[in-house]
Amino acid sequence: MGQGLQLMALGMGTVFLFLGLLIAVIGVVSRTIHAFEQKAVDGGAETGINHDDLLEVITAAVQQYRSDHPRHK
Amino acid sequence: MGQGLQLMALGMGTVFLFLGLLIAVIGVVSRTIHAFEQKAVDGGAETGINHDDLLEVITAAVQQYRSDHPRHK
Amino acid sequence: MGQGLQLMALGMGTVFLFLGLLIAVIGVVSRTIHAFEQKAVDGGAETGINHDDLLEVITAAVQQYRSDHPRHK
Amino acid sequence: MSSFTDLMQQLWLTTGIANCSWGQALMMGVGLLLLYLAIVKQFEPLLLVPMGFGAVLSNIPIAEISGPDGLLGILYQAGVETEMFPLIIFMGVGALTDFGALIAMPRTLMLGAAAQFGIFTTLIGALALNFIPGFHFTLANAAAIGIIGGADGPTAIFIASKLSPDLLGAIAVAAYSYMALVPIIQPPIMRLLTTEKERSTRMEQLRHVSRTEKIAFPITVLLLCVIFLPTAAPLIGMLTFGNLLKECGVVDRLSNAAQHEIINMTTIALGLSVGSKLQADHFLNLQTLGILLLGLIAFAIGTAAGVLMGKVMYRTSGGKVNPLIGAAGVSAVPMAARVVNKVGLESDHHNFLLMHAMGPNVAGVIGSAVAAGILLAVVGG
Amino acid sequence: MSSFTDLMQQLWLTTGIANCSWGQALMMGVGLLLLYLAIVKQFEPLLLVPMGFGAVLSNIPIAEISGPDGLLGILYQAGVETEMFPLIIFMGVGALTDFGALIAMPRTLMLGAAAQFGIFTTLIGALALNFIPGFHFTLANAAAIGIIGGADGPTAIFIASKLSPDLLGAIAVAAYSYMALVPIIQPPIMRLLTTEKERSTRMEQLRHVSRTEKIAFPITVLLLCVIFLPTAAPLIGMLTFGNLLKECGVVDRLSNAAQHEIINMTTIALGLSVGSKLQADHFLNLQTLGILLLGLIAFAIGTAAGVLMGKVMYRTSGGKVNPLIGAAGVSAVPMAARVVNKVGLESDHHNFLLMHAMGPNVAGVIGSAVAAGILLAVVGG
Amino acid sequence: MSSFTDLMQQLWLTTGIANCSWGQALMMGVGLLLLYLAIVKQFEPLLLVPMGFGAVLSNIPIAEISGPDGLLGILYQAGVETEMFPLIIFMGVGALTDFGALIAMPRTLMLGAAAQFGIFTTLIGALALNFIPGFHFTLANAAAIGIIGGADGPTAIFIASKLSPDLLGAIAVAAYSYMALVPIIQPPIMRLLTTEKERSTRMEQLRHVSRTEKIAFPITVLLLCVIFLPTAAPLIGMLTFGNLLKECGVVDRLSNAAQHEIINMTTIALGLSVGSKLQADHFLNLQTLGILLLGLIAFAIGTAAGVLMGKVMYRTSGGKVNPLIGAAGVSAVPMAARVVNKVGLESDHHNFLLMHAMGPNVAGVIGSAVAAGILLAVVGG
Ligand code: NA
Ligand code: NA
Ligand code: NA
Repeated sequence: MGQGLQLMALGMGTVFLFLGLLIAVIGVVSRTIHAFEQKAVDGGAETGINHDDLLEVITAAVQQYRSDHPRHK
Repeated sequence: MGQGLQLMALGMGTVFLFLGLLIAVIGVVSRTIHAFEQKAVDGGAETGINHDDLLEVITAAVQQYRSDHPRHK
Repeated sequence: MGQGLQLMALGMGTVFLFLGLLIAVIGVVSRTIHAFEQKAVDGGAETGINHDDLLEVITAAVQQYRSDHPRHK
Repeated sequence: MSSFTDLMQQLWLTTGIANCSWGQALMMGVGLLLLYLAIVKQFEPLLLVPMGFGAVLSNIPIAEISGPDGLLGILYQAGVETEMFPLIIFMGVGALTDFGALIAMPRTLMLGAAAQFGIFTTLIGALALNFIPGFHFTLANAAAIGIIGGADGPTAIFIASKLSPDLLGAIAVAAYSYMALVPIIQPPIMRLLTTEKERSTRMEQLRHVSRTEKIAFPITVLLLCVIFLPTAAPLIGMLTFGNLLKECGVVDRLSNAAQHEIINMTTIALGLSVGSKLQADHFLNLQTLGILLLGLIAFAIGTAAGVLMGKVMYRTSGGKVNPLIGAAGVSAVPMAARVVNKVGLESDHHNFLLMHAMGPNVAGVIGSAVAAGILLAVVGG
Repeated sequence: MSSFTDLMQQLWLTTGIANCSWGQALMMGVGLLLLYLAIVKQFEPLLLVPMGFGAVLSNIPIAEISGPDGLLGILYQAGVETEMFPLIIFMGVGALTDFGALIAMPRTLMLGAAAQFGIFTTLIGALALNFIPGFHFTLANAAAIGIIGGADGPTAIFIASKLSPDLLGAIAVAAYSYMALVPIIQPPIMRLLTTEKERSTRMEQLRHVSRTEKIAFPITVLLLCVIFLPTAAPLIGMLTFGNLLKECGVVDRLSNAAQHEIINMTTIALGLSVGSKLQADHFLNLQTLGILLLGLIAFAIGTAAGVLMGKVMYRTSGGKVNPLIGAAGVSAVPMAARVVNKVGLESDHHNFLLMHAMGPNVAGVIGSAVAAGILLAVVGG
Repeated sequence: MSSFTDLMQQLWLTTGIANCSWGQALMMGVGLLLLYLAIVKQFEPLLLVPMGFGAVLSNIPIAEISGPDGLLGILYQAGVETEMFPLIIFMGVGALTDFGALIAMPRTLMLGAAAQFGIFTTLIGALALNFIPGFHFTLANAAAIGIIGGADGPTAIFIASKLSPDLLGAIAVAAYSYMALVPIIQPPIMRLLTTEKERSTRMEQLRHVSRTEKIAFPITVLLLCVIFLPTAAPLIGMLTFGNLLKECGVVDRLSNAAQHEIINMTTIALGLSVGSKLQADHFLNLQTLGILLLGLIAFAIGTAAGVLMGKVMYRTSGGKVNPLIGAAGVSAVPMAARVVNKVGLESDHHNFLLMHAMGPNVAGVIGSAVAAGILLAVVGG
């Protein structure tokens, strides 16, 4: 019983500490991300990989392939 | 061989007994269910959980959510 | 090092041999298949199992079943 | 490793040419034959493709793919020796099976019972073979061979792995091969034992079966099994569990999993595992020939017994039961029911027996699980 | 085997009638009751159907399906003793959970923290029960029983299999049963502790949460867990892994697998495995009764603590937080959030709290994983 | 446990702060870096997300997630030590691969052969590194490192787990990282070794390949492997099995399972398992640096050898073969083929080489499996 009460004090304390800290960290992370995303929008973000290019290539390849293979439907 | 014949007698006997019993029990169960279902129809069955309520709630919640978030499409 | 060079000679040799042989065998197999398929087309191939029959049977069975069970939608 | 010549020799010693025995080559041929039957003739491809491929893999010299550390060996130990794979497949079969036709016409269970005659006749046949020098089938061997007559793959593998693991390869090959050959084996027997008039019998439409009845069915079967034949409980238990998942209507996620991913994955693993038992040194012997012969007899006798019981029901029902549907009692779901339908159409082009044959067909699955339970109870397991 | 009479006797000796104990019959009844609750009352059917069926299977005499060589016994050893199944389920839960509501309103984590009060009160309650003759719960037992108050099935099974494998059956039954009974247990407590005015509180709409925030969330939670509570890392690790698969947007194949086939297959296997712990000789005793009682208390106190913390937040926020959402802090996702929504609608027919209750609801999952980590750290594991 | 202070101390002693070594922190950073590359740069995310997350999990102090009783440790033992996971992935790869381009243009197999030069050069490089103090690579180590040059993840993991389990983590990281970096590593080498005129070569359209040819292909490859190189049979066997499931057309259920649920589940499990080998005490050493360097060389040399063989074919074919497609011979399916297409378009905006590059690309998979078989045959396995 005494053990149980100690465990409760320690346990609930840690749970509140841990989740309280998580609240704080989520807040910091969210603000950081918002600041970064705002900057990216302002400065004109670049996405690194250009998917449009890749898509274009594949589409063209498929078209050529199809035009090359008219007899197989 | 003798063993085999004994086994066949015992085995086929049990198979017929078991499946015969199953025929009887299926008959009893089916009649019971029909009687019960008939009574339910006659007496106006109640289903316990009202799914329409739940559906209505969720639909309304979704609608409110959508009307609250017009900018994210 | 010496071991490594021996292994490279043996390894690349075997890789080329194996894949070279595969080239030859694929060629033979492809020609055989083409010859066979050509003959099948010329001679009027028979497919063994008549799927149309099976399909017809099942369709008819489903139709009959449906016409027998009008009350259950 | 001292010189290049030594290296080459070492490589040569690991080639198939230097190591392949005639038996292995022959068994790879058997594997390719199974693949041919599965792919070109479409004989039970879901099991014969993995099994045939497994047969090829397990006979490759040096690679030891069926050895204790090889992939197929590991799968076999994990799934067949523990009997997990056939039981999981049975759960999937339960989740895929609609017992409605059987519930609507429970007396067709008698047809599923009669067809088990094939099991016990074959058991006696296996014991009789012992009179021929070279055969030494124990009672457990004979029971495992007999179960081929159940025409039910997972049941046969389950029983064989319990009673005769050494014969598992031959028994599985026989069971699946003859299940695939049902459209060839059954029709002549069906025509021989029935008259044109009997075969033309039209049957009444089946009554509607309510959802509650379908939910009650697996529980009923399981409880009867608990009370009278607990040794059949693993098989019957998983079959009815799968069926309950399907019918209860509240766990569609799980029912779908049982009907698709679980049964598909297990089918691949089971097929490869069983294939691993087709190793030349275990498979190529007189026993295997005997088993293949007995299996054929088992199917023929099971079919005949089912049809004869069908004739009895034809009489007792005053001509309301078409005796052909008795042939579906051997299981081999759904092939046997389709065969019944086809043979029935030969006599009357508008007589569709497919639905009526589904009753004895699924009854046959329960019937052979019951027979399996009896064998385990009496022969040991 | 000498004569036919002997054979019949041997068969008789393997029947259920000749072998079934009253305890086994009773436990099969319990299994059927669980199936009834799952199918007819739709109480947590995804777990109760396999678990109820597993309970029936494991109490079948002779068949030994839960024995070391039986299917359920093998599944239990492979997946529960190793803790694999609950961890894999947690991965699936992570892949199915949208933490957006929590990220938008992180202070609702306090509600998820408060609700863990149920865990520790129950732990004390279990120790207090030792004053009654017949109860001998160790600290590890008490901790495992307390975790029922976490209202989270996989966490309860994970902790029970580590700290009290003998009580696992009763703990799992209690955890899932009370989770299923949340719509009955919670509303009276919620109404008792709040005023009509509090329950009518409307909450502001949640802000939009960006994809980057959702990707950062699982990593943030994991790193905090690494720094402060590594003993919770298996649970938190798999939960956040699943969530990252879902949110990262580049591995949809894997995310789908975690949300469907993996969690479905594991749910079937886990349910059957847990059911295998409902064997009469392990389950039918005073301990189980105590556990069922304590579990009910745990849920009630967790709910109350959540609501009371909700009242605190109602005050400190100047009436912007509806205290009802505190009840969702016990987890029991998503049932508890739905209950909040329903009780809220009783006071104001246009007040939809579902979205706001999802925050504390998923916070409760993290909260009880943290509590589990503390118990493992202090009580041992 | 005597007092509250003791309790707090016990809890403190289980925190990450009190236990984390610098090495573990660093390796968690490496895990996060892999996640960053996978999610933001989209480098091989299907493997790098689970692997990066596994690296974080396995370096959490106290939790022992990679220990013999931890989830990742259990997955590693069950799936990597037994070589099941890479073989199952290979089955999935087979089921996902269309060998049509290769069958239409079988001579591109020579390009897949040439690219294996990277494997053997790297093997020599690893032995050469032994001249530097601190390196002690055995022949088996060197062979396992060399296989990175095969640019094929499952093959690399299969060989490393057989020949050098200690180096598996570094080898897998190198293999997958450089596969992800193929779009950066290959183009400069391709441009350096070819002329503008060569790169502008347009190739004839590929002929139609019939279904029968596609069914015959996996069986042909397997039989050649059986005859000449049985040590490669596990890899080639599962690859061709998967491909036969796909092409045979009669087992779509199984083919779909191999292409989706099986490969997805195994990818998650394999990624986590490999990540578990990135523990600080095994990974942070000079060997790992050497392996990362050698892996880069392996990819570069493989690419160069493929392109040079492409130039030979350009000559011998009278300018009908574009030498760029040789670069696809390293495998890294389908990334390398896309790179070929892109570099080709730089010289001629209407020259699409994607289809032609698929031939050598899948040839590279077979080529490195063959090379793996040779290493196992000669070095032992
Ligand atoms: Na049968
Ligand atoms: Na909770
Ligand atoms: Na390669």
